[in-house]
Amino acid sequence: MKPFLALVKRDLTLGLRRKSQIYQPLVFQLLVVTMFPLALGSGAKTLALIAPAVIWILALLASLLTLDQIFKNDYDDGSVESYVLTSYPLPMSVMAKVLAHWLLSGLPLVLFSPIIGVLLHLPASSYGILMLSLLIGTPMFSFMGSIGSALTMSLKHGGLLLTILVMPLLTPVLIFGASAVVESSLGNSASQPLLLLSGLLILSITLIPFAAAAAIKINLE
Amino acid sequence: MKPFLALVKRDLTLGLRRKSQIYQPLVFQLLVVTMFPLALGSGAKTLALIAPAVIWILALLASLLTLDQIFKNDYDDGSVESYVLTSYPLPMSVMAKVLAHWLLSGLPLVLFSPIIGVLLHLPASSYGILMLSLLIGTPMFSFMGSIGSALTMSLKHGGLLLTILVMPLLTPVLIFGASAVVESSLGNSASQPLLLLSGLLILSITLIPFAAAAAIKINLE
Amino acid sequence: MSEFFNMGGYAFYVWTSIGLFFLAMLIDFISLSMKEKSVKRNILSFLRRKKNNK
Amino acid sequence: MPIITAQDISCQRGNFLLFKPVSFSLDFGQSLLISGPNGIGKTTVLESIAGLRGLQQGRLSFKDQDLSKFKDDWFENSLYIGHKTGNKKELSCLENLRSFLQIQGIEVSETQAEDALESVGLAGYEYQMAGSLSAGQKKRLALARLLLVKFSVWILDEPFVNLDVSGCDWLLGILDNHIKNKGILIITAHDNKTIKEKVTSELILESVGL
Amino acid sequence: MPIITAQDISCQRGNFLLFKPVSFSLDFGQSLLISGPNGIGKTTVLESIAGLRGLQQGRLSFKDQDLSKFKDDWFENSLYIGHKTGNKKELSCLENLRSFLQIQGIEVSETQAEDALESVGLAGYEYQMAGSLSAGQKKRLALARLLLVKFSVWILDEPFVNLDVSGCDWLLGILDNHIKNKGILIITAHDNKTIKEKVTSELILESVGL
Amino acid sequence: MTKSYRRNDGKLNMHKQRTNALLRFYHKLGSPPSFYRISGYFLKWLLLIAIGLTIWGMYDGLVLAPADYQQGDSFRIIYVHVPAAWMSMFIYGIMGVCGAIAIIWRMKMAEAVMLASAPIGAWFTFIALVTGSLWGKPMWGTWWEWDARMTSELILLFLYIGIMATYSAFSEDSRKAARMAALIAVVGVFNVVIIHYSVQWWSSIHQGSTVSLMGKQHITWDMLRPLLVMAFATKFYYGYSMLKRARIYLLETESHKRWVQDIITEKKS
Ligand code: HEM
Ligand SMILES: Nc1ncnc2c1ncn2[C@@H]1O[C@H](COP(=O)(O)OP(=O)(O)OP(=O)(O)O)[C@@H](O)[C@H]1O
Ligand SMILES: Nc1ncnc2c1ncn2[C@@H]1O[C@H](COP(=O)(O)OP(=O)(O)OP(=O)(O)O)[C@@H](O)[C@H]1O
Ligand SMILES: [Mg+2]
Ligand SMILES: [Mg+2]
Repeated sequence: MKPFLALVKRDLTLGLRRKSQIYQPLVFQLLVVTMFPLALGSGAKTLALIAPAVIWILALLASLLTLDQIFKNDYDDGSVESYVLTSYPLPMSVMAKVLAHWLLSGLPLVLFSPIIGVLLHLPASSYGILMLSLLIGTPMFSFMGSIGSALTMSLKHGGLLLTILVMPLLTPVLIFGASAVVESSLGNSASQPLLLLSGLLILSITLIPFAAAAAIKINLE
Repeated sequence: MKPFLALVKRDLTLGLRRKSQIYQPLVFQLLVVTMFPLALGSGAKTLALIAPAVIWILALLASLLTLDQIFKNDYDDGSVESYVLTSYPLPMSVMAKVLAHWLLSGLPLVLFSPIIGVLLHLPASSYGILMLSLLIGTPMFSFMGSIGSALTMSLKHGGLLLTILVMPLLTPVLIFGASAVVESSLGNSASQPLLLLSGLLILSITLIPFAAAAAIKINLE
Repeated sequence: MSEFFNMGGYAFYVWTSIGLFFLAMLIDFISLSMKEKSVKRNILSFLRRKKNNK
Repeated sequence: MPIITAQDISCQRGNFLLFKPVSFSLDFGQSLLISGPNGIGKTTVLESIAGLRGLQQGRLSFKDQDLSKFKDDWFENSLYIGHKTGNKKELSCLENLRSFLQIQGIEVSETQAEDALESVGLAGYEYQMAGSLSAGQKKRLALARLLLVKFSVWILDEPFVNLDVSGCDWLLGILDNHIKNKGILIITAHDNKTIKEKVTSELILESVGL
Repeated sequence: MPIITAQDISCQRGNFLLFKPVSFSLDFGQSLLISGPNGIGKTTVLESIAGLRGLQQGRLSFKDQDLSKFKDDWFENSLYIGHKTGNKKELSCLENLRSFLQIQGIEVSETQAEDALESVGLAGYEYQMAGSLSAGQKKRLALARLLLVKFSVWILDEPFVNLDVSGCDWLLGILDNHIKNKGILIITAHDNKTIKEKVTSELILESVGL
Repeated sequence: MTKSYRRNDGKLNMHKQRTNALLRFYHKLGSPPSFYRISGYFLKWLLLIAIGLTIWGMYDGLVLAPADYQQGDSFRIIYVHVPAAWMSMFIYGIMGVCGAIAIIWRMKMAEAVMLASAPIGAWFTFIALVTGSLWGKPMWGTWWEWDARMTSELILLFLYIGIMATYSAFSEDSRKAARMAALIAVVGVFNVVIIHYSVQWWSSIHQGSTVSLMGKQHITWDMLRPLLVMAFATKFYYGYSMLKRARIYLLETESHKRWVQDIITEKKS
């Protein structure tokens, strides 16, 4: 087995074994969605108005909760050495880690989003665009998170610092993603924001693994 | 110095030294608040409508981010033994930990809330009630969090589990807190929800230290 | 007969509800017996391990 | 009548008994070395004795009181230092030492604490954060507590680990002193011949067959 | 020409040089014990040699190539096991061992891995999660890697810690074998006389005076 | 010192008084081996009765009962929705009680019953939510409404999930896990009550009058009978599922004991 596949497989095994990593972000989303109507105290109209924003912000927050674990875990128990102290290119290992993280945390968010939509009274016509936009957007959470996690892995309380580092970088994703859903819920075409989102994704795939690899190297020094 | 005071002092020193524990929840709040207008893509009216809900939900989420550290830190480095293996009553030590946590994370949220209010166009008349309701409500976050943290301290990835355990328990606080602000922003009297909130707080102070102490004991077994 | 399945136009809602009800019970039932099997298998293998070690 | 008695105690981990039940009794001035191969349950039994976890079977008593019921007296007389040292990495060595003792209700002056740090070889590290100490220095910081508490029972899990040669000698001296002063010591250690000669009794844990 | 040469290397922690610059060179079949008191910088220098951190001063080369520039060859020939063992607590022993090797690009069959576990004394623990092992067992699991890699350079930081007597003997045997087979060993250890006799050279780190 | 002796004496006297047959039965149930044996007799019957009642209830409810004059045939969802909703609360009540017993008296059987109840309780909650939602669409034109009862039912589901997550997070040490989960269950009981009233209080001041959800309509016996039958059917299935899980829990946690090993090897040979 190639080191790339071995790393993906190891992380998937770990994730499936912990389980919590998969279903807890979903439950978190559900919980916060429940809080909204409770705290708002008003009818369905406001809810539908803010639904796209809330869904996207929650997807972001839910991924943020697991982002710090991309590398922190491996740093804490020392297993980061298994892919740093090897001649296999580090950016490829970063790719593998990001892929595994997305499969475990991003994909479930995409698949789960219609339920959140129902709870927030999102118009039925927008579900397709909602899922599509999340499908393009969530991988970027994992990519950006890999930089943040690589930078904060040696800190004990890096989680919040990571949030602060990563969130501003993710605002474009959030803006395009949410606006795609807003447009489609208003009956307009959502192709422009979706195209921009895809552009960002391609950029992330080509550049970020190198940045994250550099961050790991710096952090270990 | 009494063990109670010694524990509070130690935790305050730690918190002030880590700093991040104090300012990161505030920055987190600020960041998410800025996301809302971006993702909503609409005017001030919607914002003002959802302001009380968003402020309270964010206060809850921001505290949740630090709740797991109440006991987890002490468990990880073994210093939990310093107050478990002693004849000083454990519920008192829990009290001390909760007090320190609130001073470090809850109080700043209370003091910071007017700024968030301004950003979300909250009507000027409600700031007093906003701060008052947070002042009564945020200690309960720390109290409930102490149970959750005691339960999850031995887990490596307890943060999300804690969220799931604690959030349902905090819904009443959220409902009463937010509705106090909503009422006052509509020009009504907010005394009823505030009274209910105070009742919950008194209940928490008297019962929760015992529950958290039990949780610690069980977890250490 | 088809009238029965049609449920006065509410077929989707009624049959999905009832279907989910039985599906959930079935999953519960199956997971129970699978769990029982695996627990027993684990204990047996442990007993064998101990016997061999002796 | 011995001060500490253990009758047929054993511990469990994940539904299995770890070792054959053992009994021992200790009086003032006596010491016990618990030994056995890796994974037999030494750490587990020490934690149970210290009061961090319950016993699976058997009875442990201190001054004729059952420890599963009356723990206060025991907590006021015993000190446990385990694999995890219990130092806070964001506190300096001095703060670590003093706050640990204060939480236990023991008040020491700053000079006393500084003297203790000096004698464990951490002079000059008083204001360094515990997180940036080396492995052996962390252990030394934890052991400094021994110098300042007046507890009669010391429970130590592999205290020699990570210490250098002079550190081991220092610790041996301290332990010796404690026993001579009518203290009680319960300890685990691998591969340290010298401690074997020092203790008054040794308990070898054996695995349970089926 | 020796395979590994270090010229006047030293490391820094928080703005201070830790120890007087040292030099050494190692050829196949040679071994080096790095010793010195607690906190002198042994762990730090091992991490630098392994490639986890940079050197503060001096030059380290492997097969005549400067290690600060060309690391691939070095990474393909060296294995580092430090204070942190690098086991994932949610993976079983078998999975831990195999996935570590696969990530390094080494493929071993399940039976090979099982045999390695058996010879480190973890037979019967193949499917137990690494998180629920005892301190010594965790160390053994990490050391099992030594049996399966073909790397010529081993860099071990206090590998004897937490091992019981038979574990230490086993490890000594393995190290002996490695050196006999023309391997290279860089190791730190406190208080283990036997290893001092086994190694071909010893490097004692000394603190820099002011 | 003397205190502890007196305690022991007290205990001895207690033992002598335990001659009551009912009490003896209770204590037998409290011991794992006899619980395992006794529950073995019930299992098959519980399942058979549950299946029989379900067939009756479904036939009665879907075929025999007349359509509602207002809701038409969609009202038939009642025969799964309401029994499931009732069970979701009933089971949580049981878990709260058993959780308290498990924490205070450390009784193993209470742990077993509490843990064994969680998955099936979560399923019933899930069914109540989904079927309610499926009912809401044709009736109110929306899948979901943030009304008091529905909100607290949703939060009940979260509590169930929290309890199960706690248990599985500590799966390495099942007894510890059980007591942790028990603590959540107990705290949760208070909370369900508080949430229910707080949500009711909250929605009553903001929304004029919500859709009258479960208003007291006159229900004929023909419609009521299948409902009651299904209510019993779910109770019996709960009995089966819970007992079986409790037995598995006992096997797992007592696997080092003689009686478990006897049972296992005996079944095999
Ligand atoms: C997701 C949506 C729903 C949820 C979560 C829900 C939940 C519940 C719960 C918890 C109960 C038990 C209440 C008790 O016995 O105190 C219940 C009973 C009931 N529900 Fe629903 N429900 C939902 C939707 C509906 C809808 C749409 C209808 C009909 C239009 C309906 C009709 C009933 C009836 C008739 C009862 C029995 C009333 C009684 O026992 O007093 N429910 N539901
Ligand atoms: N993160 C850090 N920041 C600053 N100084 C540090 C840090 N970690 C270690 N040090 C200091 O660096 C020195 C060397 O530490 P190192 O861990 O290399 O020592 P060591 O020789 O391995 O000791 P030991 O025998 O105790 O393991 C110590 O004096 C320590 O105080
Ligand atoms: N969390 C756990 N869950 C399940 N089993 C565990 C757990 N922790 C330890 N064990 C098992 O319990 C046994 C005893 O562990 P313990 O740490 O007490 O051993 P020890 O005698 O201190 O060993 P060492 O000499 O290696 O420190 C080991 O076999 C280990 O596999
Ligand atoms: Mg141990
Ligand atoms: Mg070191």
